[in-house]
Amino acid sequence: MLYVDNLSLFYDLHLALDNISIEIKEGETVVILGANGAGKSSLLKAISGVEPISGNASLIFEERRLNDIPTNERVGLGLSLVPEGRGLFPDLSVEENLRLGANPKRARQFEARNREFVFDLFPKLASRSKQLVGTMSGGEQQMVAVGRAIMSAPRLLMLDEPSLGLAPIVVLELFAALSEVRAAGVSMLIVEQNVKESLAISDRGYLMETGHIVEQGMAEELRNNTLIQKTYLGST
Amino acid sequence: LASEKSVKIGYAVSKTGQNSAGAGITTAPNYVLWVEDINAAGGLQLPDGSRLPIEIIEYDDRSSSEEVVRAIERLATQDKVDFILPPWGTGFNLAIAPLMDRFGYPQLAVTAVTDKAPEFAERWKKSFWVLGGGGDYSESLADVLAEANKSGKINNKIAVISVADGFGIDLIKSARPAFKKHGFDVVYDKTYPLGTSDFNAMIAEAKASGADSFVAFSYPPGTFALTKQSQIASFNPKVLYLGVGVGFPVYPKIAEGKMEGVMSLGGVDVNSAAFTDYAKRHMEVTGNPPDYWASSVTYASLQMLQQAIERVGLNRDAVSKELSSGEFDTILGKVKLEDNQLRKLWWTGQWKNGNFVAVAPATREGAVSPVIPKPAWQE
Amino acid sequence: MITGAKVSVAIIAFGLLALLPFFLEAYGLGLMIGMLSYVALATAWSMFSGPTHYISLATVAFYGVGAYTVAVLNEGISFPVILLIAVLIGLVLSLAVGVATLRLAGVYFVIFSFGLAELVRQLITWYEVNVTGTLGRYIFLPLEPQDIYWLLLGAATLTLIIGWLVRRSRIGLALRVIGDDEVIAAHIGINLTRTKLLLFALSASLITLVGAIQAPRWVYIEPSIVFNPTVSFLTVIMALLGGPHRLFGPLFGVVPLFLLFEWLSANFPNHYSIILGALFIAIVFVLPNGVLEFLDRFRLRRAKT
Amino acid sequence: MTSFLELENVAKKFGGLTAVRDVSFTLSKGEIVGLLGPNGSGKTTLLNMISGANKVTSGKISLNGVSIDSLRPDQIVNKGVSRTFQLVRILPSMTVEENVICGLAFRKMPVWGAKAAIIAREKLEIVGLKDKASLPGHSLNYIDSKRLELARALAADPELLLLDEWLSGLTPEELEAGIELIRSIETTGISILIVEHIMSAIRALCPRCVVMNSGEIIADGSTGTVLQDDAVSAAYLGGAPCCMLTISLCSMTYILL
Amino acid sequence: MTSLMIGLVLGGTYALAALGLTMQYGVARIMNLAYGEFVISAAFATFVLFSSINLNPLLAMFIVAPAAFSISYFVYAILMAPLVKRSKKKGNLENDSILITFGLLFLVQGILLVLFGADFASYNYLNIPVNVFGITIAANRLIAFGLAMILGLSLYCLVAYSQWGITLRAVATKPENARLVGINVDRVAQIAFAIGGMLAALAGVVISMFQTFTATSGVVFTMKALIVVIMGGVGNFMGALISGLILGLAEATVSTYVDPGLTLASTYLIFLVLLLWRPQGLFGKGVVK
Ligand SMILES: Nc1ncnc2c1ncn2[C@@H]1O[C@H](COP(=O)(O)OP(=O)(O)OP(=O)(O)O)[C@@H](O)[C@H]1O
Ligand SMILES: Nc1ncnc2c1ncn2[C@@H]1O[C@H](COP(=O)(O)OP(=O)(O)OP(=O)(O)O)[C@@H](O)[C@H]1O
Ligand SMILES: [Mg+2]
Ligand SMILES: [Mg+2]
Repeated sequence: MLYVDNLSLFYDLHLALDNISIEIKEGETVVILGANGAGKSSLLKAISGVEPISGNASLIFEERRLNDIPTNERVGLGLSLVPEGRGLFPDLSVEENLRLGANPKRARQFEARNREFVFDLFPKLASRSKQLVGTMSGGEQQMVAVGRAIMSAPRLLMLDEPSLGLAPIVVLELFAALSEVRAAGVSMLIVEQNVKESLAISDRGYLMETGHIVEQGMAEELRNNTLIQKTYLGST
Repeated sequence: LASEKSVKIGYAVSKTGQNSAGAGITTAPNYVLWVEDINAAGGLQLPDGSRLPIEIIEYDDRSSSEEVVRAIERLATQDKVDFILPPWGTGFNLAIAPLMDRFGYPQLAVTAVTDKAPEFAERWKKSFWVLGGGGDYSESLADVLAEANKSGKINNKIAVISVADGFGIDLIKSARPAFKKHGFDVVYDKTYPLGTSDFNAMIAEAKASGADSFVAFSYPPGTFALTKQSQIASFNPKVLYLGVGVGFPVYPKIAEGKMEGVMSLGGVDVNSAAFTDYAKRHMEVTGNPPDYWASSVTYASLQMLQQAIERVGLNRDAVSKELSSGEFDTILGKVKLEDNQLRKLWWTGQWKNGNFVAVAPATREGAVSPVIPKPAWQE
Repeated sequence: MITGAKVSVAIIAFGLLALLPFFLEAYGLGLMIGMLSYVALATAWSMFSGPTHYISLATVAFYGVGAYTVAVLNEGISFPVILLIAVLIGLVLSLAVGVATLRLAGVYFVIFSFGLAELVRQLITWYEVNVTGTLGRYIFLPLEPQDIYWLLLGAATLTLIIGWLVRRSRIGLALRVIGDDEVIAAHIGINLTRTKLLLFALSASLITLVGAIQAPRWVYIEPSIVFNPTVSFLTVIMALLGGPHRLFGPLFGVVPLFLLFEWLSANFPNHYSIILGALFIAIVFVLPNGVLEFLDRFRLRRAKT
Repeated sequence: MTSFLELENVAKKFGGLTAVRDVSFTLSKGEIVGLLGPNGSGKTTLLNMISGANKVTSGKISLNGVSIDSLRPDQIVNKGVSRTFQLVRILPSMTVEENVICGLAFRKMPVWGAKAAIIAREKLEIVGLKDKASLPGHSLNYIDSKRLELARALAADPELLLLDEWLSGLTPEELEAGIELIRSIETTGISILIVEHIMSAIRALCPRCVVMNSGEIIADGSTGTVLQDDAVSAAYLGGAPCCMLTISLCSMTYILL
Repeated sequence: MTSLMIGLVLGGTYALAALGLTMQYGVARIMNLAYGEFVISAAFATFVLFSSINLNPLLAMFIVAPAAFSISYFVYAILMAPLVKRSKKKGNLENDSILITFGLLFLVQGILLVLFGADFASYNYLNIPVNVFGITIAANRLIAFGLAMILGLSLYCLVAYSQWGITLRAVATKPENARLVGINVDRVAQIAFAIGGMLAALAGVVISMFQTFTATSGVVFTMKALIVVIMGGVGNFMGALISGLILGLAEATVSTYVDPGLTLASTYLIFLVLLLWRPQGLFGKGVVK
């Protein structure tokens, strides 16, 4: 479904991604692990088109070359991102933010169904639908961000640390919900520090270090990988 | 001097900014026309009978005092022009007066209406004030109104509004005692800020005041708005006197041809062949007719300069002396300055049969007697 | 940062400028007067608006008040005293205004400051018309252009020195923090109101001083002349173009723009607007970061090759 | 230990919404306390009121016995309270070092000039940002921004430090380092009020914690007891208190201790 | 009563003149200092159509408005789009747009000066009295009032409730995030700017029916419009409508009951007091922190 090959990304002179290649198959959920500053967010940004990438990369989504397609059209193709910092519209209400999620043409037909799903997932959003997002608590905003991405009926949902700032109980619910999303056949690319949870709902994973992929494998393998166990699962 | 090939004449007027409309109607076209007229005749004539063409240096003062001052400095010391024509506006003429004096240029201040003209002429010996002072216009108006009141055509109540800038204040300040002297009762007397575009409230008040005469010492945008809004409000006082703009060529269009009877400052003697000829050439050369107030005076002041040069040459001191003492033959007739001021002017005019004719001073030849009460707004 | 060489260059430059009136004729002097006044205005403006990003269009309010003070007081009091009084009036006015205004952010502040300038103008007009009954006022002071030039040179130098001091001081840093993020500013111990007010008043007082110094040049003063909003706009534009974040940025905006205006109005009096507009647009595209930054970059590139 | 920070019946309303109601608790000098609660329970709002970013609707907040609830944020900073923000705030146009210098320059006893640069480097070293001192603020990634925020807060020389989810988004390894860092700060005698959703961190750092729900305090006591509390589990932790997440993190905490 | 009527009608004009700017500044984030020049250009265009081929200004609207739309569309493409692109990194679109539209102001004004000179332009259309509740008002002013109401209310509803309106507001407040929900930010901004230009032109057409204008009178409209926009809250059409009416009413009331000399002062005073009371404008939404 998504092939990324030869992807490099520079911030001015700083090389944040160095020749990255990854692949996500139809219906697959893939997790990206890595320390802070490894380039995980940069990778998601590059795929979604928020940051420009070097010329020789190839980015292919469902047989379509993405390189020259702007971000907004990638969303239209079914590629949604919940970015670092959430990317919400603070001056708009919860309801309006969700409606904007369903802005792409292909998402409109599923709007009602997806909204129901989002409200099931985060009941709080239903009761706060008129509140301006900017006045919500950090965790509440995170719910809106995930909800909005779901509203866009993605084919590939990319989540950058979706559990950030959520209360433990909500984190559990979130992962339960994501596994439902997965069950619905949506492919996912997740960046998470909640390694155990995210591996539990993933098929495969990559491990990044300073702009490189250093390890990859099936979720099971990664879980048993000693390096990962040591640094990301906190067990010996 | 003999070696010169042309006479350099410079001026700065507002081509842009808030003053550009006024300058573009009254001042700049007359400069163009005058130069055209003279150069067509082979140039400025000098005492020896030779002619030198005029070379013009013009600047845009961008409606800023600082700019106009600098432009004059530039004309005087950089371009070293032979003569400098004045800018548009009372404030700007005053701003440059000390400079003109210092550099020794005669200043024929036209579009400057100030009651302090005698004082200024005294202070700056080479300055000439040729459009009168506010008092001249308002006293003349008071006379006209008094006459009508005496013959029972209007009651003794007046409603008056004035624009809050130097011009409007000058007029209203002298108008108040003048009206009072003639026994008038000023029942509505308000000042409005420059830039006001809606006069409906003031018109309504004036209408309710019971005054037969409505006087507005206004500027063109206000004059136009007052005209249109009075028509709509069917406000048709027996005397309707509006300020600058009534004499502008566009005025009939603005009034939709219903300007009959509207009074204002200035006016012309339409029977004077000199004026009609001038108006025709103005139209030909600049594409627009002259306005009925300051245009012809502007042109006349240029004629005075021209004739002074013809008599005494390019020496600026001599020209200044000649301007203050000589008599000149202009489109306004034969004129002579008194204490550096032109007094032979038309103070009050009125639209009559499609012309803005002069009605006061009534004693002067060419004056027409005013139509009071003003006919209704219909054509 | 500050070297002896730089100081001596500055002193020599100042000395040369001070001698200029002996070599220039009236027009050249007039040009310098106009330029210096905008240098002082734009530098004073940038002192507050540069770091805080509060774009003030109230320049002409203070400038006009300065000029008007001179017009009102010019008989009987000596000029230096008048200048002092003008500055004091500017100070009081700006403090009063600042208390109210500085709560506003962004464009709300921009337009508020514009409205303020107009309000001052309207109130003065109304007062003159209804209370004193004299709208236009005359200034007959025995001041020659070179006197005005020297005073303006002094004012511009003073402004630059103050600007330099502010920049080096904690309050300068505080302003930059405020410009970046007022929430952080408050939470690291900056008294927002006091800091902004102080600098706003300082900047406004200097602007008032410039207006007062320049007034005698015009002889006749009325509100529509001295409260001409163009002054505010030009100040902003020149400062922005030069680079309001740097001490000499405004200077580098004023000089070329001023000369450009002059050159255009002299050579193309009838097409001034069109050419100016087109050039202006071109400048914005060519110099995205202001003149000073452009020069810097140019120098860097030269140094590299 | 004497009471240092004291909140009495503090409440905050936003229009119709009561974000915090009737909150009272005290914090002793040198104490480190965790503040927990579901999303939207009013934790950040409470910090905002202590730091002066929000005015209290009613109630009293005092520090060292002096009332601070009517003071401006800058006055409160000068009373010795520093904070970080849940949504990181750094000065984007300044360098990392300048960001810290700003923390030094406006505190109660300001430091300025060359000395400030030295202290700034020290603070940056503490949070591990020394190498990035000359980078512009806007180029830092999320975690480094957080570190910088902490360095800036420390620069103000606080007696009380308010941390709003400062440890969120870290890998376990980094979390460990972060916890270590906070502990080292605590040992210098600074009191810390720490808002966090990461239980392992709370357990590791805070002997005592306060739990909020819907703007009210529902539990206050020793961390172990509070986290066993049924109400807390139901509202916050979700079902059984020892879910998978908590287990794994508990064990890590165990190692740390 | 009379002054109420006069004030409302006057206020309608102010509101009408401000609608386009609130679109351009509120959505496309272009602080358009040349806004008034757009208004005046449309006024001149109407004037020319009226005096050359005697075209009814109400019909001229259907020529002038689409023309203004396409011109603004291209102006955006040529002048603004590069700035927007450039400012993505540095975020100084406001400064840049002030500078560039300042240039544009001179350019347009210069062209108008060359084409039409400095003279006052005026024509008369529907300058006929209409009786409303016993008060006579010019028909052309009523049209201005009506148009302001219709446009203002419908734009308000559109922006507040339609999907398109939400899109507009998304672009207005967080353009950098809008693309994440599939919005083509540049295009939306461009269309918003063009619509703003069209609204400016509509105002110009209507105003030209009752007000004399010159090539240089654009600035006045820009400033009035800015004040109305700011007072109402940037990007809020209802705000623009209501603050326009408030200003009109204030002007008429002060003129009648206090002193015409204080009308403009009162306008500014109301504006200033209102802003101090509500720093984000009447209807501006503000999110703190
Ligand atoms: N806008 C930027 N300008 C310059 N450098 C940047 C920028 N954004 C990120 N970087 C740098 O690029 C590298 C990768 O950053 P990225 O945000 O992708 O890391 P990450 O793996 O997502 O880390 P985190 O877990 O902290 O979010 C980091 O070293 C970071 O400092
Ligand atoms: N400015 C505001 N206007 C209106 N409501 C607000 C405002 N600020 C906060 N709230 C509301 O107050 C409640 C408490 O918010 P707060 O930010 O304190 O929560 P929190 O406990 O920090 O949550 P989180 O763990 O998600 O950060 C929330 O419901 C939020 O929506
Ligand atoms: Mg990241
Ligand atoms: Mg919070």
